[in-house]
Amino acid sequence: MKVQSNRETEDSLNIEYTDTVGQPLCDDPKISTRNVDVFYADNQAIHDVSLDIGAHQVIALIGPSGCGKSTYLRTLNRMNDTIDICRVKGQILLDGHDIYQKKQDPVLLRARVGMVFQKPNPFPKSIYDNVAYGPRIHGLTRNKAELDDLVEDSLIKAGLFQEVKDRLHAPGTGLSGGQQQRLCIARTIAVQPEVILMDEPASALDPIATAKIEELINELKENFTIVIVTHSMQQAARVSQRTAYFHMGRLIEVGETDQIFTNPSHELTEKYITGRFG
Amino acid sequence: MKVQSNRETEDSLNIEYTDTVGQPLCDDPKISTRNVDVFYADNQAIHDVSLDIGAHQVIALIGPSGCGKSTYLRTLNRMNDTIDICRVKGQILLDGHDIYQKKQDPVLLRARVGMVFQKPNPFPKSIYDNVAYGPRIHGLTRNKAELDDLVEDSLIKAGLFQEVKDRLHAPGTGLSGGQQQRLCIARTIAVQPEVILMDEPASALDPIATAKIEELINELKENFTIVIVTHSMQQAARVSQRTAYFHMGRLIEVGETDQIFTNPSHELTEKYITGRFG
Amino acid sequence: MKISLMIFLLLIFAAFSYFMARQKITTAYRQHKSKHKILTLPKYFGYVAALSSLIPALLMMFFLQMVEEPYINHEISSFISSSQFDDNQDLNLYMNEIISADTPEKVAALSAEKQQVHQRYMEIQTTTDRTQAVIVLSLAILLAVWAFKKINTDTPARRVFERIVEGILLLAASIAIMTTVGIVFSVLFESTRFFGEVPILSFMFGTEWSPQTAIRADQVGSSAAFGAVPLFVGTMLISFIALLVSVPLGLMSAIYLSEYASQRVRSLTKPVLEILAGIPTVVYGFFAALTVAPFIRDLGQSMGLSVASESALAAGLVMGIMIIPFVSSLSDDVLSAVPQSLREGSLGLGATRSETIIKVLIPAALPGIVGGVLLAASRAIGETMIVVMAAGLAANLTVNPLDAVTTVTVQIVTLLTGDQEFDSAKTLAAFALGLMLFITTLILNVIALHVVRKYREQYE
Amino acid sequence: DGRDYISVVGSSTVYPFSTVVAERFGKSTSFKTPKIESTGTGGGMKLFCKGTGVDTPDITNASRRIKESELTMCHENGVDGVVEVLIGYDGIVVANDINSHDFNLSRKDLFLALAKEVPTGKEGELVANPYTTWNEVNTDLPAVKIEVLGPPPTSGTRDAFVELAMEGGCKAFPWIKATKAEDKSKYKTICHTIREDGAYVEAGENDNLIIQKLQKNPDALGIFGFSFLDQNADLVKGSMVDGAAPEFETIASGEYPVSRPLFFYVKKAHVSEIPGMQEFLAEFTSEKAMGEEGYLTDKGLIPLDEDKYMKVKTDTLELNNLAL
Amino acid sequence: MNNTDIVKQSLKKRYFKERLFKTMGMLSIVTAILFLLLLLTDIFTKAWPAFIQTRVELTVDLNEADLGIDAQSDEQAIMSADFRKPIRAALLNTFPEVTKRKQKRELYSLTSMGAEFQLRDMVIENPQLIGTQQTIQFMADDDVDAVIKGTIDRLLPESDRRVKNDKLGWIETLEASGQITTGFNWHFFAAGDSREPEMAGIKGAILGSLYTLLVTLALSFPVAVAAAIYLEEFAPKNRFIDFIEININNLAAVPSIVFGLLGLAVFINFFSMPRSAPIVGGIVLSLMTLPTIIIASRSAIKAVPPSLREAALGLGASKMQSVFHHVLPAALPGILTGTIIGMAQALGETAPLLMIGMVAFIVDIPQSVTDPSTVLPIQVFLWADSPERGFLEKTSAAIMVLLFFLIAMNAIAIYLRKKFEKKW
Ligand SMILES: Nc1ncnc2c1ncn2[C@@H]1O[C@H](COP(=O)(O)OP(=O)(O)OP(=O)(O)O)[C@@H](O)[C@H]1O
Ligand SMILES: Nc1ncnc2c1ncn2[C@@H]1O[C@H](COP(=O)(O)OP(=O)(O)OP(=O)(O)O)[C@@H](O)[C@H]1O
Ligand SMILES: [Mg+2]
Ligand SMILES: [Mg+2]
Ligand SMILES: O=P([O-])([O-])[O-]
Repeated sequence: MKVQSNRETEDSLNIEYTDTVGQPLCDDPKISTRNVDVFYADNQAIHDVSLDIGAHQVIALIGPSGCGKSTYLRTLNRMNDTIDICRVKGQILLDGHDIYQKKQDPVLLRARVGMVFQKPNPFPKSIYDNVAYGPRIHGLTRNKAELDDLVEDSLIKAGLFQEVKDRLHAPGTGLSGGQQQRLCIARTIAVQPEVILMDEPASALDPIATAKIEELINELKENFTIVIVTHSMQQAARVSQRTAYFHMGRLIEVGETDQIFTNPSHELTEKYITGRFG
Repeated sequence: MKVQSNRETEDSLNIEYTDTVGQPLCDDPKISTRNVDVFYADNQAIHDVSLDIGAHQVIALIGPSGCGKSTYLRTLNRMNDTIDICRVKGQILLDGHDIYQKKQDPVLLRARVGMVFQKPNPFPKSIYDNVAYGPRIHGLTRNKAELDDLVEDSLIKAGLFQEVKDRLHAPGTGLSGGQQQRLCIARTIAVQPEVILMDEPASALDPIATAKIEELINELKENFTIVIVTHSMQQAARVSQRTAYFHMGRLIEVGETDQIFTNPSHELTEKYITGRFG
Repeated sequence: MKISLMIFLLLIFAAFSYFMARQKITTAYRQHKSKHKILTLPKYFGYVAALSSLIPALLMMFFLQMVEEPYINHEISSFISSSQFDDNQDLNLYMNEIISADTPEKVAALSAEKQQVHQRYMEIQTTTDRTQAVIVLSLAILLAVWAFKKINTDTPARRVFERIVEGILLLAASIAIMTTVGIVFSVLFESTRFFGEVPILSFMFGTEWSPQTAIRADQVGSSAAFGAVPLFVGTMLISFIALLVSVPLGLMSAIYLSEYASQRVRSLTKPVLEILAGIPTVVYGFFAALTVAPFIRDLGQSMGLSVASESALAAGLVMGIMIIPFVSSLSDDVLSAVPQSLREGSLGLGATRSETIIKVLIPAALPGIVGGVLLAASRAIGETMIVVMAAGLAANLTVNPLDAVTTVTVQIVTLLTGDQEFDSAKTLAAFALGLMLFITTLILNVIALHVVRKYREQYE
Repeated sequence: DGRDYISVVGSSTVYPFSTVVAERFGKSTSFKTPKIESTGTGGGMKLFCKGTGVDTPDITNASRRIKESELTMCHENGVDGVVEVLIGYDGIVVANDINSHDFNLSRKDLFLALAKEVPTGKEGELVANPYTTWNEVNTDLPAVKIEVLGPPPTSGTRDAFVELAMEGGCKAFPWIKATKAEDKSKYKTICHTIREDGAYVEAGENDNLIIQKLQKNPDALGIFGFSFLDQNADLVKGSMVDGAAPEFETIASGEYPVSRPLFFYVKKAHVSEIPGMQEFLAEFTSEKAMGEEGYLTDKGLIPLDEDKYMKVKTDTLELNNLAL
Repeated sequence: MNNTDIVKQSLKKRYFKERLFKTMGMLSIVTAILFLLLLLTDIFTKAWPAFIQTRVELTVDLNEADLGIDAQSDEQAIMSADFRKPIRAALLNTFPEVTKRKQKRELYSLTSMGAEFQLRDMVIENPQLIGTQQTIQFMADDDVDAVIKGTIDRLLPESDRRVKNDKLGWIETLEASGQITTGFNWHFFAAGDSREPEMAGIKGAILGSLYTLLVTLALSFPVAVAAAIYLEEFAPKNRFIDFIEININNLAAVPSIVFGLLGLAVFINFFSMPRSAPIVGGIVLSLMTLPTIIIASRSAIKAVPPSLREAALGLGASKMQSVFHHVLPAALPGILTGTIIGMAQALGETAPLLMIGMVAFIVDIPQSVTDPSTVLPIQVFLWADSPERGFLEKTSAAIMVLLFFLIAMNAIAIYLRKKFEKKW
């Protein structure tokens, strides 16, 4: 690893942005976004991003703090709706259907596109109730036995079942940070979404917990499409197939993860990867 | 950069800890810590750390989240006193005097060992009053003119003066994140401490603001002794002369920054540096 | 039919249509089951079906209930040769015994004439009851059937249901407005009459309050002056004294509790202090009048001051004690809510705790503290009993705390409960005072809100 | 549902008497105990005259006679038959702490001590009341500060006190008495206006509080109802007025000059319709309640003399209409 | 001089100020608590005699001829019998020397006016008593009670004493023969108001307060919580909402008597609801407490971490679901705090109830929210205003009951709050 201690000055970062470098589109998109702009009141946070998210893949979004990774992620299941001042322009298609059209019910959308947050946020309920919450509000099971199965299944998939099987009715908030985050993932899986969005899911966790989450992501990609935001390039490298680099609200470069990390095409990407800032 | 996607399992990380690798002690220590243990109630957060902090140097503390970097840092100016359940054992000497002895006054100590926090925390007062706060409470200046000079001087040193000179009496909370953090540094400098402790001072900032803070640290080391906690190895590499690697409350390895990043001696340090976790 | 029975039936109906609608949707789901599609829960269809019959039926029931009485009255009076009663009041008086007669013995005890009316009354009662029941229940059934037919899997049931709930929530929030309207409505009429007798300007700016008008008709009034200024000044004086006591004591208590005391002391002391706010004001009144006021008088006299036995000071001091919890509890909450980072920032610069509190925490918590003080001030302005008992009723225009003064609320109470005739200027003045106080606090509130908002904008 | 209890509103002065009757009535008959609200005479009249019907009161208590304007309002609202019942008198006493000075006052003393303006030696001239101690008013009185705790201008007690005591003293000045014929309103203003410079303290209508305040302040005098003096004879003592001590007998005989009549008013239309009305009226006007040795006198009510009592009793039971 | 020295020099003074400041804080709390203790001791010392009841033991002859009834008489007949006779006879038997009319009156007043009703109720319960002799403990008159409790000083000269020598002599004779006993005053908790101090009870007022507060709670809690939820979670930003906010804040400052005027004009006159009824009192008080609960609930809802809402939304819960399933339970402790403050205020309030007819003499115990009734603070107010000295101790006792009510209410709320408090 090369250590650089000389710094570019601010000005040298002000490069004229052109189109995104790399292959933002792909053959088998689960979600396609086209010319997406996002505004917070008058402040534009995302500029003209077009990107496809391939089915059954893990795509990592990286970039310096404040570049708009979270904002972009949250447009994908309309979590931005909860912010009054936030407006979204452009097209976002899930399986070819525009999710921003009037008729689309955001509630159903979010059941299909689940989300895991940076800070583990279990409900102050039992472990069981945490996982059962989604299936219950959506009526996914017909009886208690089915629900039990679904909960167990989700916990197994999230790699948590062994650790908690004896205390399913203990509060979810009593788990360790890493366990809590896996609980949140289990909770998301239980709704059987098609896509899972993860916003820095391991940033608050210690290395061992992080390792478990990453293992889990590797397993989940069999069944789900996963979009993960991370500030750790190492993590992006370990878990993703594709990587997208954002800078100041623009999508600078997209490509195969290996390629991005070993041979970035855009100057900004390279600077970020080699640790000259961030 | 080498991309690694294979992971060690949890067990392989459970290494028997021996003594710290490298040179924890140095010739001209400003602060020496010996066999420091820190407990939160019954929970030991720092185990037997002995480390010297050389005068007019920047030393970086790195390590995975929760490893005790902040805890250790806060023992150096007794900020831990504010946490009821926190107990400190061992010796911490500032210029050879034990700062934890009864006679030592924490107020005086903190005037000598200043602190900058992770999240910028300007007081809800004007910029001027923020910087003048320390000098005023300690009675460092004799009259308004002297105070004006001191405030200006501190703002210049913190590289903020140009940006705010026309609105010294505007609220400090109205500045941008990076500016706020520099204001906090100016505020700390104004008391003319001998040591400055910085806990992830740039983690909430964008790359440009980060760059400015790092430049500032480079300049400050002429006059001050600086201890900086960071989660960014790149940043540690850029600003520090020595680096200490913590893991689960223990000090694993200390050494010249170049050496640590290019040629770590301890297995754990290497794993961390090469991005196998964290 | 009894209202309670009707409501019970309607609820059963609602429950029934809930189950029907739910069943229909569940069946429909099962028929074209698509495993991966997320569907609206059947229970929401049930709710919608139930509410769409329940709400209109209830409204209809209340409407019918409202017209029932006039209708029965009309029927009865036409039965008893209508000329007998001038108005409904007499009729309802006449009917009192008849309505009360719910046992055969009581009926037998009625006069012969009343027994006839009783019989007729029972007949009318029965028919109206039946008609009502038929209308309401058939409406409920009709709507339930309609809703059941109409509902299908495409109905956005959850959204409809949530709209209804949101409407109910909005209604709850609007009660504040209705209350305000109600208050204005209940004092406006009398106030206008008062201003017909006493010019509004001389009321608002008059400096003499001395309603010594005659009470009895054969008397001629002595002096009568309705200048509200002394009352408002008195209110302000007493409230000011009260705040002078409660703000420092409350704030210092809050500081001690939130910054110095251990968690245990805090969790114990806080509720204990809150008892102060719950003690009935009569108790404070006696204490102020019999212990504090004589003490102050004797103390003053021993120092050669002339102190009224009923001094504003005594009332203010005791009132100040009473409102301590408003300041202490609320300030304690906001002080604890000041981010730890500010505390650490200050301590990290070498400030002592008290310096941190005075120079950083209090300024940061100021909006909340001001809120608590405002609430305490509102309480002080509205307090009556302590002033009546300890400060008397003399409307002196003075700011000397050793003199006797009176307050707006005290005058409102004494004017409203006195012996004077109810359309005399004295009674009407109470309403005018109420209105003026309402407007004053409204203005103060708007100002306070703006000040706090400004402050927030500046520092957040 | 119908109302099966009697509803009474009105004066707080009559309340202690009215409630005694109500309680006995409730306990000794099968009717419910009447509900008696203490709203003040004026408030009571307002409710009473609002109309007839079960949601209006049947009876209102009054510590003064009904006013013509009030009666008119009653009529306008359809309350036609109103029966007036005079139940007795309430002595108004001037008292101070039992261990303090004895006061032997005249009405003139009271007038001079409490009027806003007092006559000078010269005829027709008035000055703002200059007296600060009692002996300035009358050299026979003790040399203590004038401080009188009394009811506010909204109170009937105050009104009666002004009329009986103050005006009585006022008339002692011939030229003032003479103005009555010429300029009635000037006369009233002179005689009825109480000083507002702090010597007269408006102390609310809680008489117990006044008594307790007198104990804390031995120099002060207090004005309140006789029943409170009766009950607290060990704490306060009544001043003589015009040579008469405030005692049961002197008040009843009229020797003690300051007392006022107490009334209640009945809605005739309600008597036959509200259960128990007739019986309640009978109980109230019975010998054992209102009579010379009735239980109301135990509570401090000064009874009517025999003739008046008989007239009141028959008027009430025959429901004779009030005529003003 | 270097910085460290400057700081060192300033330290002594600064630490003095620090100690001063801390001491001031402590003193403030101590002052407030001392004051509270002072008030409470005052109340307790005045109140305790109210819990003791003096009784006079007499042997009465329930003579059929005197009473004009026999064991077969129906209730109506027993009701109208004169039970004063046997009691008076018993008293005269004990003190045969009393012959003068006036003296007799004095003698008869040794027992309470309620004694005859006490006897009557016994006989109604058991008509077999007629024709027998019974030894019964009758309630003593308030004067006797006062002498026994020492409230009336026997050593005072007769002229300054309310109970004169004759009566005192009788009392002492009865005392000597063991016919005067004292015991816990259960009657105080079992009876309604009375104009005789010894017969006055607090039960009516307790139930009245209970009904009134139940109405208040039932109305203000759901409405306030609903309003708070709407304003925090659903309200759009517009002028109408601003107007609602200003109104809520202003209502918090409206003097309580004005709410009474509102109750009178709107609920009694306009909607013709019954006067003096807990239902109207409850509505008026709930309007008065609404702003307090709304303001507290809003800050509690605001304090729920947004992560909880996002978690629910992220799973596909609707906004309404996230609020009712997660936000509300999490905010409940804070909402309860606001409720308790508001209810405490409502419990002690008199002024608004004055206007709606609850300041009244009501003997019958209220059975429902539409029956006429008073509440505890009004009972305190009425008793404090009564001429009879015996009411002094009753007043304090009623205040004690009120405080007990308050503390019990607080305790329930604090318990609930603890129960709902969850850490995350
Ligand atoms: N609720 C909001 N209101 C206004 N501006 C916002 C809001 N959320 C984010 N922004 C702004 O939008 C821009 C993008 O923010 P975003 O949170 O998407 O960055 P990010 O890439 O996720 O950063 P980080 O790595 O720090 O999470 C930033 O400038 C931020 O200040
Ligand atoms: N106030 C506290 N009370 C109890 N435990 C604490 C407290 N602060 C920290 N700890 C514990 O002490 C250990 C060290 O925490 P510390 O904050 O020093 O870690 P860190 O290295 O600074 O991590 P990060 O990079 O996330 O800031 C952790 O296990 C943490 O849970
Ligand atoms: Mg982000
Ligand atoms: Mg840290
Ligand atoms: O209550 P009063 O009308 O008799 O003063």
